[in-house]
Amino acid sequence: GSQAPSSGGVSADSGSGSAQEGANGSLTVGLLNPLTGPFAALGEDVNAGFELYLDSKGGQLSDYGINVVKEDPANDPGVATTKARQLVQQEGAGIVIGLVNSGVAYAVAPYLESAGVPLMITVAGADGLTRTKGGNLFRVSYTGSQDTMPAGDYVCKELGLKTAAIVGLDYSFGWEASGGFARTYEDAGCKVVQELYAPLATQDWAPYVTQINRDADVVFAVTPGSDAVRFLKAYRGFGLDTPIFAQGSTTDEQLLPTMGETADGVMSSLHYSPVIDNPANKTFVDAWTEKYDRSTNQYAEDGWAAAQALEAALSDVKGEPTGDGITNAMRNVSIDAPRGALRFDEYGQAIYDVYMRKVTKQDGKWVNKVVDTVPAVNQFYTYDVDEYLQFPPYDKLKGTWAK
Amino acid sequence: MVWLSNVLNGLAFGSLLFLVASGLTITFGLMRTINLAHGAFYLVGGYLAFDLYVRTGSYWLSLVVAVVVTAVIGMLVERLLLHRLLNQELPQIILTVGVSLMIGDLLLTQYGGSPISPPTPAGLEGSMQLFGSVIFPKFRAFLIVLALVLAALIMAFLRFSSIGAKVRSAVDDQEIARTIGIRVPLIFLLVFGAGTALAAFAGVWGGALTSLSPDTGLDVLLLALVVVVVGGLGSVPGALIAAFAVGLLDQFGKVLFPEWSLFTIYAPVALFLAFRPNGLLGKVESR
Amino acid sequence: MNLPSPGDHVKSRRLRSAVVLGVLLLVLLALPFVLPSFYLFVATRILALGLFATAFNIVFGFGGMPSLGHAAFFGLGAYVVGIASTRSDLPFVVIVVLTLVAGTALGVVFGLFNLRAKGIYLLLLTLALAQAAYGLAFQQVELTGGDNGISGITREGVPIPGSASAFYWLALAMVVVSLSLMWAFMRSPVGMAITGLRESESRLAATGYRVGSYRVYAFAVSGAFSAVAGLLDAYLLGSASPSNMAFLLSAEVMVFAILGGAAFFFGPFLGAAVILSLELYVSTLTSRWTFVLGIVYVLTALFMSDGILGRIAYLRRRARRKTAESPTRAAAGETDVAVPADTDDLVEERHT
Amino acid sequence: MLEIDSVDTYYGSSQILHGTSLSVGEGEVVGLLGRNGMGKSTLVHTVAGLLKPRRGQVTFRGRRISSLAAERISRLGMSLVPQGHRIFPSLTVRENFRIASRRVGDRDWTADEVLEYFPALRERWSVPAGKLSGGQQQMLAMGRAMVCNGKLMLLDEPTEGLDPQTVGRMGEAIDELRRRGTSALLVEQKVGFTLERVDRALILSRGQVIYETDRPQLLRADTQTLRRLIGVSSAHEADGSRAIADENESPVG
Amino acid sequence: MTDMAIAARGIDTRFGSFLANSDVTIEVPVGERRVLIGPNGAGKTTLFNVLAGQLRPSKGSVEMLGREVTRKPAYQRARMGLARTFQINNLFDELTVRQNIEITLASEARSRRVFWRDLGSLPGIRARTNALLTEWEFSDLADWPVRELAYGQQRVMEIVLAMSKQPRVLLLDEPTAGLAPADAIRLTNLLAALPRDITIIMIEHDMEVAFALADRVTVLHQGSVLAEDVPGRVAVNQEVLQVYLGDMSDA
Ligand SMILES: Nc1ncnc2c1ncn2[C@@H]1O[C@H](COP(=O)(O)OP(=O)(O)OP(=O)(O)O)[C@@H](O)[C@H]1O
Ligand SMILES: Nc1ncnc2c1ncn2[C@@H]1O[C@H](COP(=O)(O)OP(=O)(O)OP(=O)(O)O)[C@@H](O)[C@H]1O
Ligand SMILES: [Mg+2]
Ligand SMILES: [Mg+2]
Repeated sequence: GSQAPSSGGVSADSGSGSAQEGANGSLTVGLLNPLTGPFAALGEDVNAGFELYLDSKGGQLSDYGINVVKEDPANDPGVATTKARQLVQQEGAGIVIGLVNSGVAYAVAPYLESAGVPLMITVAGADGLTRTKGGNLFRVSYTGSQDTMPAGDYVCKELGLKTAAIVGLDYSFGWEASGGFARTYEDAGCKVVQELYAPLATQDWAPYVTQINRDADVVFAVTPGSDAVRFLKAYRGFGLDTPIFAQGSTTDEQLLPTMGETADGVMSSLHYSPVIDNPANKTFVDAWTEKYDRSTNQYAEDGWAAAQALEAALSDVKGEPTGDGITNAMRNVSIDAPRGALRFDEYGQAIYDVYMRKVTKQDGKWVNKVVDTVPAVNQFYTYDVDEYLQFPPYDKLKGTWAK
Repeated sequence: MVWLSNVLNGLAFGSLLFLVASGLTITFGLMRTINLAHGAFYLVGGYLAFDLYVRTGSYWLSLVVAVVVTAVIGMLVERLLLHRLLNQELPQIILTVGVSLMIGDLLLTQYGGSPISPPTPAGLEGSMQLFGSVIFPKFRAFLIVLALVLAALIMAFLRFSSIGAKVRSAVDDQEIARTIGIRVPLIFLLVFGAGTALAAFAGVWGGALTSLSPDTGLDVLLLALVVVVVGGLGSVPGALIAAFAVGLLDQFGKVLFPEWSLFTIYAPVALFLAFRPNGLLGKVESR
Repeated sequence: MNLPSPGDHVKSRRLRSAVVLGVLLLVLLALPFVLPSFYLFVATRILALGLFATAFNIVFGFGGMPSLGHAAFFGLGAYVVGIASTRSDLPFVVIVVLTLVAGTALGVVFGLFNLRAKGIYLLLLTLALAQAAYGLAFQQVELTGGDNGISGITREGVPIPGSASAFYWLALAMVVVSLSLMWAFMRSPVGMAITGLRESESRLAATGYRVGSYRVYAFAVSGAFSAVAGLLDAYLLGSASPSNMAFLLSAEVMVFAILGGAAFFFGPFLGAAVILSLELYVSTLTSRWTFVLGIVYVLTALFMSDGILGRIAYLRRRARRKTAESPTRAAAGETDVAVPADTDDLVEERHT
Repeated sequence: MLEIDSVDTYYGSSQILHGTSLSVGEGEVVGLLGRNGMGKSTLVHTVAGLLKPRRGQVTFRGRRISSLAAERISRLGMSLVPQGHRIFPSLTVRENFRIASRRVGDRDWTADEVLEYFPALRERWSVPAGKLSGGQQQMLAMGRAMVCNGKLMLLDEPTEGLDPQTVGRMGEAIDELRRRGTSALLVEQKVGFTLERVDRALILSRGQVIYETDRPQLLRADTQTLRRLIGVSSAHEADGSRAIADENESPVG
Repeated sequence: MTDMAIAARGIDTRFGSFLANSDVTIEVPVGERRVLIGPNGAGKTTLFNVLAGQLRPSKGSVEMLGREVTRKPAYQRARMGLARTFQINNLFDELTVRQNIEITLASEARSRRVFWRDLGSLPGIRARTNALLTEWEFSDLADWPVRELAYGQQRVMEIVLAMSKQPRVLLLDEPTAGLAPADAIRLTNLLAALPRDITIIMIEHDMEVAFALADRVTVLHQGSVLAEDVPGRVAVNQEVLQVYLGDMSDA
């Protein structure tokens, strides 16, 4: 059966219909999310989340008519830069929302900065994207290490698992997420005993799975996307039984139905779970399940929250929604998103609650049950900002934790 | 004992590579038809079988139907499109890239971008103990056997039927092949069908070993290309040896030099081909 | 001695080609005055990738060596810019020279690896080399920024920085110069010998050419100009990343060449322009643009296997002949054969 | 057996055959001579179905074949010895025979019989044909056509590159073919060799048959005109080789 | 001995277990016309490949114009003045007749590495090409791809290319095969008229041509030299008649 969102189709006039005009004016929003390639499922969900919120508001946010234009960055910085320019220069986008691949985000951001158009990132996770104050870049989604730093503390102190083996994907997100975990884990007095990094899209995980140190108390995994499926399959196939704690994307709701049994009991940390119990999430989940026959997930929520944040910013903008106007308003945004309270720090990075979750079967479905919450986590966690910024970046620390 | 488990894993992964490559040794090695849509047919087989399995619950029925349907699709592609491009390698490249783009996109719209994980057939789940300490999944052990059996079958077929020679004759000189009465279009149709059937077959098993998503087609295609070419075009034993070699290289490379994981296949392959430009068992192109 | 001169029709043909090229150049020069800035950006990108495709074709269409690893050169050029311009303030000219040197050097490496491999083996060998280069770019994080690439490449140091039009003109100038150099190169003895590689290496050797050297020359020259294309692209986009080295780009440049006409000097450039425009256009119409692209590829292969220029040359020949019936060759897939005497240089210069 | 009726064949825009007509009767061996580039191979390819005539008809055993695919024509009983070493280089000698051999009746050629004529091939039985010497390839091309067991044999310069002894064997093979009732169209440059064993001889020039002589004339050795037409004087024409003579005599080409 | 154009001594050439040349010694003084005959498969072409550098012998040595060249590849021997034709046509098929000749002419030391000038504009090349085209009656076909020439015309092209560089040693592998008798005669006369300082080694099955041209004849049989002598004596050598002419020997 079809699992894909039925949105998509003709991009130019999908979403809320063409040429929306609200009482306060109108704004063209460029959605720059992948619709093809390995991240298509993520991009589709972000778009779907955004449009769902917009639809729930009748196509208007704070009385601004919103015109949505979607373009596909095709997972390629060259194409993405072209598309960003097209959105701004041809379609007149006043804000660009999206981006999954961090390399693409790095390539696109300087242009939007120079064009004075705000950029709201919804998935791309590189830590370094939100390290300059006062720019026009915002991110509702996580940084590579933001959601895993609380996990290090939690696994060491709360779960009492004293030694960890890290299994990560061998690229910047893998290093950052692992590094975030490793830093707080070791600072809490526990020990990383092994680090294994596998290339993206590793077809056969056996070489890595069989190397895992079986004496470790816990395996910390950063294997988002289809690698998660293959990793867990090999992990179970080779009969390993060390508990797994993962960066939340590894047990994303997009993957859970596919992973099934193999994900049973995997714990993870993330800023969202569909089973969070609050009114905003209820609204979101209800709207979503009415339209799609599958669970919400972080990507859909990122899209939804981005729309909410935009709405909040626009309510502060008086008159013509200029780039500067939106940027300035966005800095003060504080909303109740499905994930809980959300606001931005000086660097444009979202501050939100992080949830400790465990894959469990509920009513015949696999879900990420929330077992604990760490409130108001920012991208520097509990570290002093200035001190933190002196640390070498995590991608330089790869391989040093286990020493 | 660690090395034993590494060897077994390398062989198992190599077996999967051989399954994928077996279809390519036929279409690519024998027919010299550059079929860059092989990865797409792999996916079609895997997805179809998965879909059918979800609907019917019968593993083997799904397998057979998926393989047959994919073969028919492949034959349609051959007859309607590829056949006009016999011996024109460059247009073949474009055409098959085009076909795989289309198939990839259809799969994306039909099944979404999230990965699927076709089931392991009944009886092959779980793992077994070897020599006391080595745990090895049954399914992987079965794959090794399957690859060997398949290799033997294909070799026997090529040896005892003249169809392989007929195909190669048409590749050598299509005009003259026709003048000795070889029905080139028919033979190419059947052989291409066999190639896509093998791709689909590999898709079902490969999907169960790893997983499938619309973008795995490319990864699989590249690895299969490596195997076929390193083995020597058209040589089934060559492909088998190359598949195992690549599987072992991959396994040990990732264990011994994890820092260089992206090199462990391609750099040695480049070196190898620089010194043996006709692959392992490839024949020197005459003329 | 009675030096034979080219026949009058040849002269007029040359003249007409020169006029066509001149007009084309004028139009290209005037583009910034008429195009909105976005399309100027796209045009600049087409220049860069068109240059890449033309350079690629030295090895591919002329040398007969189907490289599936040319993105390595393009990416190398981009990284040279990325590293040099973000870590030093070398003048533009020096960066260009560095790029040429790096591209040539990598070309020599490719050439040496490919001294003997042919056809499909060469296809895979070049692919493997490029994948290894990709692996290096991906994993040498210190130097290349890993998967995040290098961003924030500015055009300081570039003559007249800042203005998009100025950069377009700069790119145009570099492309025109590069194309002229390659054109001249391909007509020189070395270039002709490279064409001879495609036809018969044993004949070439028996004639007194050292075959291996010419393979290396072909890769070196092609690599140098491919790297320049990468340089232009990096300056234009302001970033360099591993996807500049990815397999898909290598495959795409091959499609450019075939679609435009790999047998013609200008074919690949045309192919790049067509595909890039098409991608841009179709992707604004539908999010299923990969499907549409697939259809385009299939149609190209079926009906334009000699490329657009090949098709044009064929149609012209037919129109000129004015015999109503179509030529009949039973040999499957064989298209009409060219009799080079009667069409324009631009379209007709086969491999020279 | 074979009827070629005012056939026009083109390569692209250049016309090679201009209303060419000729026929080969049941059991007859017809020789076709002519200088290089006159269209002999083009004619042979047109008959074999590798080229389609733009005008005119080719009739074979009562069927119009000019629009049939080459493999259909072959299966009607036509076999071809192509010019220019067009064996299948990547197939072994054995495989070359194996894929060609077709049995239709009891007077068929088997590979063994063929090897009687060309024993050199036996020694190279499992070598890829591309590695054979030029002469061996020519023998293979002939042998391959023989085991096809057609009713009509198209021979395009079958003796090229053969040593004199093998030329002799080739002649015997052709004689034996005729004895078994196979018709043949023999394209040759070796005039003596041709005239020795054909029923009729024709000369093709610029795609047209410009001269024809029949068996009685050949027997009367009245072949002066013919020899003159292809530019050979009769003086040194004993064993099928050529003589040093004045080339300017030739009106052809 | 420096006055040998070609001296190959004790040549063995092995293909796997098959010995195509076995202890072949052939010494051809400068200016001689040597004809190589022998049954099909005797190893003549293989020997040519060894002499021209396409194959490296398993044993033995090759000298050319007084220099040891056994390990020198084909292109170096070509540069020393050796030219050859191929028994099986081997031309730049897609290129025109003119381009085939131009590339061949440009292989001279002073042109070969030129990458900044048009090939046709190099001194002498266009003129010499035109002269060759006229001499060999290819002017009308100059702009045709050689693939589209008739077989016999391609055979002539083989010879044109070999002769165009004014070689000092010319290896011709069955140059008259496939030529119409008239052209074969013309070619033979032409070869006979070549200056005597060009050494010619020629493989030929046509006895008329062979004996008309040869100073000496070498007979190869099953990979070894069976006889070497002046034509008159080879023609009556019983052993040669036996293996080479077979039942045709009475002719
Ligand atoms: N593939 C081709 N494309 C275009 N023209 C061709 C092609 N093949 C042959 N021709 C032309 O057709 C004419 C006749 O060629 P054909 O091969 O039929 O001659 P032929 O009589 O067999 O000569 P030969 O004795 O040399 O074999 C020649 O002028 C030749 O140039
Ligand atoms: N590359 C090869 N591999 C294996 N055998 C070969 C190879 N080349 C030649 N031979 C064999 O070596 C022998 C000599 O071949 P060669 O081509 O030298 O003969 P030739 O004297 O030129 O004969 P012809 O008169 O038929 O041209 C033949 O039996 C041939 O089959
Ligand atoms: Mg002919
Ligand atoms: Mg020979």
